[in-house]
Amino acid sequence: GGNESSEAGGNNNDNESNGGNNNAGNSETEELSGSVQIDGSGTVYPLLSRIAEEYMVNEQQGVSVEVSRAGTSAGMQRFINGETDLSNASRTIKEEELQGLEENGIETQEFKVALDGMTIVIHPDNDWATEMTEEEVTDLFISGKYADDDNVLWSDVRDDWPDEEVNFYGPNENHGTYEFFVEVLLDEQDLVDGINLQQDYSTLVELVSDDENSIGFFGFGYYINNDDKLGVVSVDFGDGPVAPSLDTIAEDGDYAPFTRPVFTNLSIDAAKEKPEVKDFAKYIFEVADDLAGETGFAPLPEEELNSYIEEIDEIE
Amino acid sequence: MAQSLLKKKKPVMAENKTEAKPTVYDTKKLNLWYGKTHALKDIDLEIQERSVTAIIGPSGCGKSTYIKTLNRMVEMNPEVRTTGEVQYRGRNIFDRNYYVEELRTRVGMVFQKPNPFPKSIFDNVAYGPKIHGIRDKKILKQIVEKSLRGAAIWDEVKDRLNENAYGLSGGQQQRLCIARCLAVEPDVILMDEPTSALDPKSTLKVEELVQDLKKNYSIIIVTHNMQQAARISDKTAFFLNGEVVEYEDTNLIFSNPNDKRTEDYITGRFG
Amino acid sequence: MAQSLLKKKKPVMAENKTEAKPTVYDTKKLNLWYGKTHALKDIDLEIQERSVTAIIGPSGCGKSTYIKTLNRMVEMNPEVRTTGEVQYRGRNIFDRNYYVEELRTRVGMVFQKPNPFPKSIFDNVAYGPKIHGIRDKKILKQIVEKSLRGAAIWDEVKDRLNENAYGLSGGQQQRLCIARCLAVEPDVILMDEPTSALDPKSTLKVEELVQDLKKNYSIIIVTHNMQQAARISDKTAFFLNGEVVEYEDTNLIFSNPNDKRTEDYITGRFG
Amino acid sequence: MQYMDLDAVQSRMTKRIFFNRLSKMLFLASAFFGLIVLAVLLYDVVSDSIGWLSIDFLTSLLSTNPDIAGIRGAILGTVWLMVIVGPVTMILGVCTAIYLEEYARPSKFTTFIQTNISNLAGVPSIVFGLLGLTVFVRLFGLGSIVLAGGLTMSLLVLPIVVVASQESIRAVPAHLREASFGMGATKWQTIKNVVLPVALPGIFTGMILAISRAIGETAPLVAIGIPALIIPAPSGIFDRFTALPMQIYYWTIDSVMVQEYAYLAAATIVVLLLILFTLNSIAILIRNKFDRRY
Amino acid sequence: MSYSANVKDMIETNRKNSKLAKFEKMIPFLLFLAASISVLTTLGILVTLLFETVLFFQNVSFREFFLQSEMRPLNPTNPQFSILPLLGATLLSTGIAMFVAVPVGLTTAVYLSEYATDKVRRILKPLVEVLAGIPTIVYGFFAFTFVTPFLREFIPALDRTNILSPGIVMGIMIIPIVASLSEDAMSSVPNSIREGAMALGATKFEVAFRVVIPAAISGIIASFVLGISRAIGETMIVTIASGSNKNLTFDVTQSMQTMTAYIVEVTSGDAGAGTTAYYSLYAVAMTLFVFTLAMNMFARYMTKRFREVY
Ligand SMILES: Nc1ncnc2c1ncn2[C@@H]1O[C@H](COP(=O)(O)OP(=O)(O)OP(=O)(O)O)[C@@H](O)[C@H]1O
Ligand SMILES: Nc1ncnc2c1ncn2[C@@H]1O[C@H](COP(=O)(O)OP(=O)(O)OP(=O)(O)O)[C@@H](O)[C@H]1O
Ligand SMILES: [Mg+2]
Ligand SMILES: [Mg+2]
Repeated sequence: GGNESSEAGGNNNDNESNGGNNNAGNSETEELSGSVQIDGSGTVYPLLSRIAEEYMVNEQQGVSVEVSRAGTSAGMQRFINGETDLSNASRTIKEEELQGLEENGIETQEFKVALDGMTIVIHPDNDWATEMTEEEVTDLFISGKYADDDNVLWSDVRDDWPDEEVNFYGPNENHGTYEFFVEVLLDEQDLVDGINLQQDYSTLVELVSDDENSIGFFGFGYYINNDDKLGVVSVDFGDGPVAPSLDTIAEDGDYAPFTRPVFTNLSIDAAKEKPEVKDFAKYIFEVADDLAGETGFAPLPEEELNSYIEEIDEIE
Repeated sequence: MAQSLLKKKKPVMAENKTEAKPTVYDTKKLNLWYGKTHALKDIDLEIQERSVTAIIGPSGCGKSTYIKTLNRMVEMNPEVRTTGEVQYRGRNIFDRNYYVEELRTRVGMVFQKPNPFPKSIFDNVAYGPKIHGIRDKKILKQIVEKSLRGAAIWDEVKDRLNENAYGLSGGQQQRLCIARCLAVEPDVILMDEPTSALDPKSTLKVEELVQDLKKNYSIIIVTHNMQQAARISDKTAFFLNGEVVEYEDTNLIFSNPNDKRTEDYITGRFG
Repeated sequence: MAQSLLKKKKPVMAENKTEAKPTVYDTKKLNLWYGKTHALKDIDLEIQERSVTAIIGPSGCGKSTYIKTLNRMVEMNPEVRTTGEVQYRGRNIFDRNYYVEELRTRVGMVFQKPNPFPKSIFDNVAYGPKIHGIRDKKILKQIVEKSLRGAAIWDEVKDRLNENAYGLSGGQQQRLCIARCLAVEPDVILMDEPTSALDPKSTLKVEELVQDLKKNYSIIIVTHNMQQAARISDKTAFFLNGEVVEYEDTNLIFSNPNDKRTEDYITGRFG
Repeated sequence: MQYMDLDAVQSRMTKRIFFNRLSKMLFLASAFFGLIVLAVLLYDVVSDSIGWLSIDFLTSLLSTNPDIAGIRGAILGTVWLMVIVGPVTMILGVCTAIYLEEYARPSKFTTFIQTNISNLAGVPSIVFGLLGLTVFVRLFGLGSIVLAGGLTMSLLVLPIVVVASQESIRAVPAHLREASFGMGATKWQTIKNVVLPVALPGIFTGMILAISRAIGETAPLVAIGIPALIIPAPSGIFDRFTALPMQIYYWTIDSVMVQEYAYLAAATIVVLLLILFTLNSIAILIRNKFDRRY
Repeated sequence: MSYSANVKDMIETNRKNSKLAKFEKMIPFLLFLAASISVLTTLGILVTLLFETVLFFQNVSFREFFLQSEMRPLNPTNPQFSILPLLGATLLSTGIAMFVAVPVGLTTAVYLSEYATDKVRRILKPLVEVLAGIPTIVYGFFAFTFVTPFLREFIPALDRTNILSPGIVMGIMIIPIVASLSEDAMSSVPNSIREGAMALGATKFEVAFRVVIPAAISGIIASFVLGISRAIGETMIVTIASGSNKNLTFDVTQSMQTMTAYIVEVTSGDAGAGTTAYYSLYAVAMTLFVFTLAMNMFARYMTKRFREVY
């Protein structure tokens, strides 16, 4: 373990110093203090916590940015109650949530922060299912598509694949990832029965990496940090199989159909009242493209990020 | 029976007395129950100032109960009920307006087992004055010295006032407890078998001390030891089954008891 | 001194006996220490079959210690050390190959305080047979009945065999404990003041029982009660300070003790 | 009639005695089982922590980068938490104990309080967490700050202090009380000057047990919502915070993203256990030192 | 001495000026307030749980909660709320824990009370009790990073998160509760009873198992019940090491979610306040509370009973 860690550490350090250089230009701004409260999606958490740390270390030592990860909905609930300044989400804000915000007189703005690729993972020794078409992937997860009792065999998908039963895995309903997968990719059709849904990603990673006949879906970040234990399915969206990577899941990349943006919602009121919130919100988009990749996300195009910064700047 | 006997004797007794000292305690028809146990029955006793009054009687006759009634310590048992009156210096101690704390400040008590606080010797003696609001260090020092001298233990402890009282021997502890009593300058000192846990030498010291103290204090002492009662007391009350069988000058009671039961007890026929 | 006395007497004693019964226990130069306390000193005693042997002596003289040595219960105290020999039926009980469990199966014991198990009467009696592997319900029932009859308590408990033994009176409990002993058909029964916790009526019953039992068992009984020893035993050993002062036929020892100390004890001059 | 067959008894005897010896060894092994597991556990965490536990680790602030991450914030969070738990449980616990032992008359209500306290001791800590979340965090609007966490923990460990204090007050000999009353001291003076000083060692032991429990409890903190990333160390009871067990929790579940977090968790566990063992040694010392009879 | 005439007077004046009397009168009241905090705590727990539980049962029927078998609180299309999978997992983990703790704890108690010398007992007992003082988060970490991988060497089918390993670790945590309380109960069986059995030729084993244990049984059962109630309420070990599958199954190699772990998941999870899923956490907590309360009362009752035996 020791070797790996020092490697990882080395990478991090490099990136950090890059980040530091990048931001050097902004450092003439005034000293701020206070705190920024962030809650929401656990998927977005790694990215936002990196940014927060970067901000606190290199930008504004006086500000405490506190990041929680109660989950998209629970975070949104706190956001509606006015307890937080920013709320991370792995999906767009819902109608009811907007209503709640309105009732409480909280004005908000939703921003994309980065892009996440829905990664289809398999056992590393699985050498047959490394390439699948988009339809095969979605059908595999839809109840009743391949087998009425949902006891799907690999050979049901393609004849030359083994006669063994496929075991399904995924994050549970607690996660925005689940919502995106079912609502967007599966078009709200039922998931196969018997799919093993987990709250905890470490469990999921282990489950998939322990089971030769596993197939699962989760965010690219969880895959890339465990790529020694997991295999990945390259998905054919019509132009040949594409493996998810930071390049392919980028905006308009080849993996785009399975790519989703992750968001953060800014309380405009908080940004108006607390300069540190506004400053940090801007900072997010200043460094997002550098830090996204490090945490397993593809960055948004620079123009888009810059336009966000301008938007926030206009808040008075 | 004993009751009626006593009533007959009381006036006689008063006549017998040559030098009538003022009364400190006047007990009138005192009855006391522990729940259903009738522990004291129609007690009538007058106790005189600056003298030693001994209370004797077999185990369970109510000696401790009576003496603890005099400073109302007996009420620490919530089951206790009393009727009758105990006048201390002319005031009924059961009076609603009479705070027990006030009574107990005037009436000190020494127990069977020496019970110093687990504090320094100094703090043990200073405890009383302190809880009564005396904070001045210099005055406290004077009080402590005077009280320890009064209890005839000053010379033994003067160099170790800050040591824990539990380092003292049993006899020293008991005298320390007496000193603790003296520190608040009480009027009466109640002693419940103060020497029964002590060796003969310490007992002698405490007995001498009691003789000495009666110059300034009224002392009521419960004892199992007839010889002790005879040696140190001026008057003796003999209790039996919660009643006062006989109350008389000590020399009279031991030389010529009026009641058969007193005689039987004194001569060791029971108890 | 006592030691030498005893040695002199032993041959004499043997001559005195008319009917010499076989020996169950032969104690030879037994010494026992609790840590540093020397509790038994050079004990020599021969105990005969189918008779009652009483052991008397003042408190602390080592009676219990001796009797508990005979079934090695004394070893439950890890501080105990012994020297010398105790032969039971010709075999040294301290022998490494002699399992205490085996010894104790042959040698039953009844204690001062009745100590039934907190189980039913039936289970109390059946306990011994059960641990020795007897499972057959019918046989167990027979054993229980026979033992309870043997302990003269059958009639009193036959209708409540399944009730808890703690519902019995003290005397009944003690006889139940005897029944429990009998159930494993022992050879010897040791009794350590079996009646001292009982009222006179129960005592009488147990005494009668002992008389009855000696037809089939060898009984060794420790007692504080001289009358009891005189009433029920065939031979009596007088212990003092861990030594056997005198060991003699009971009628001899009570009518005409050889040793001054025995006489003093028997006549109540000490102890 | 003879029921006991001596030969049968004899032959069973060997078996029974062998069985007894065997079970004695088994039972001894079983008594050591727990200790062996304890040793394995300690070995496991200590060996995982080697290379990660250092002065820097103790004094650095939290970071998402395992190489520079430290637990200064978590340590201070735990310390501040105890700044609340200590006095609050001490005051409430001792007062409750004094009330029950010295003032309350035996009544149905007193019995009810007593039963209630021993029942509270058995309520799962996560339920206390929900109470804290609802009452302190939401109802009082404190948010998940040290104060809210501390009060929640205080309620959780209160029964420990109450029971220990009660026992130790009960153990104060009556004759000391009598001596004080005999001097004309009031009830409160007696309690303050005589009973409490004598009962103090026992109360302290109870306090240390309570604090140890509070230091290690995680579930209530999870329930009241401690931020996963909070870098500045708290500097008061109104600050948001993280605590040692929370840090262990987050690092353990996040080790899926960054494997090194598992080592950080192990290092933090070593720190936590060291604190607990120290506290318990102090408790034992106090108990031995003051185990005096009056 | 100069002051001496004054001590009496000093005391007298101090008494008259003393504000103590008034203060003294307030003390019992103040102490009573402190004592009532514990009652308020219970009340607070009840009210907290009750309110939301009632709201929950307005949306979900008792039947569904207690009799059906699916737990899918956040399922967007067809949410289901049955406590049975959680209850099953709780009972299963508790069962495993007791499967470890009862034999080990009881035999440890037997060893300590029947075989060990005084000295050994005095050293061994506190050492065993150390196990009870280790924070549960540490046990969780241990179960997750050590016990599970270790068990997987022997049981390849064991999932990375499963109910077996936390169950075992919980059992280890409970050993001291069972051992210590059982030992207390067994030591209070009078020695005379032991001697009675020994004198019949019983081995120590037979004395322990046929006399002492039956005699101390209510105390021993009380220790089991307290152990069970600890296991039921244990949170962090299962949260970390048993995962979050909400399937009703008895396959201990699988991931399962206990009631406590469910509460953790929902409080730190995705259910928005005001949704049925959010209220379900209180319904589960209420069930848990009632469960452990009943257990504790039962243990108290058993302990009381065993005190009265001899
Ligand atoms: N706390 C109590 N509750 C009930 N009865 C009590 C209590 N204290 C004493 N008694 C009863 O009151 C009677 C008198 O007891 P007391 O202690 O006054 O006797 P005593 O003369 O001091 O005996 P001793 O010489 O043994 O100290 C006895 O019958 C005793 O049983
Ligand atoms: N467990 C022990 N540890 C140390 N010394 C002991 C122990 N038991 C007994 N003794 C000592 O051994 C001596 C003999 O004791 P033992 O109990 O045999 O006397 P006893 O004759 O049965 O007295 P009693 O009539 O009082 O029952 C005594 O001096 C006693 O103090
Ligand atoms: Mg008395
Ligand atoms: Mg004896």
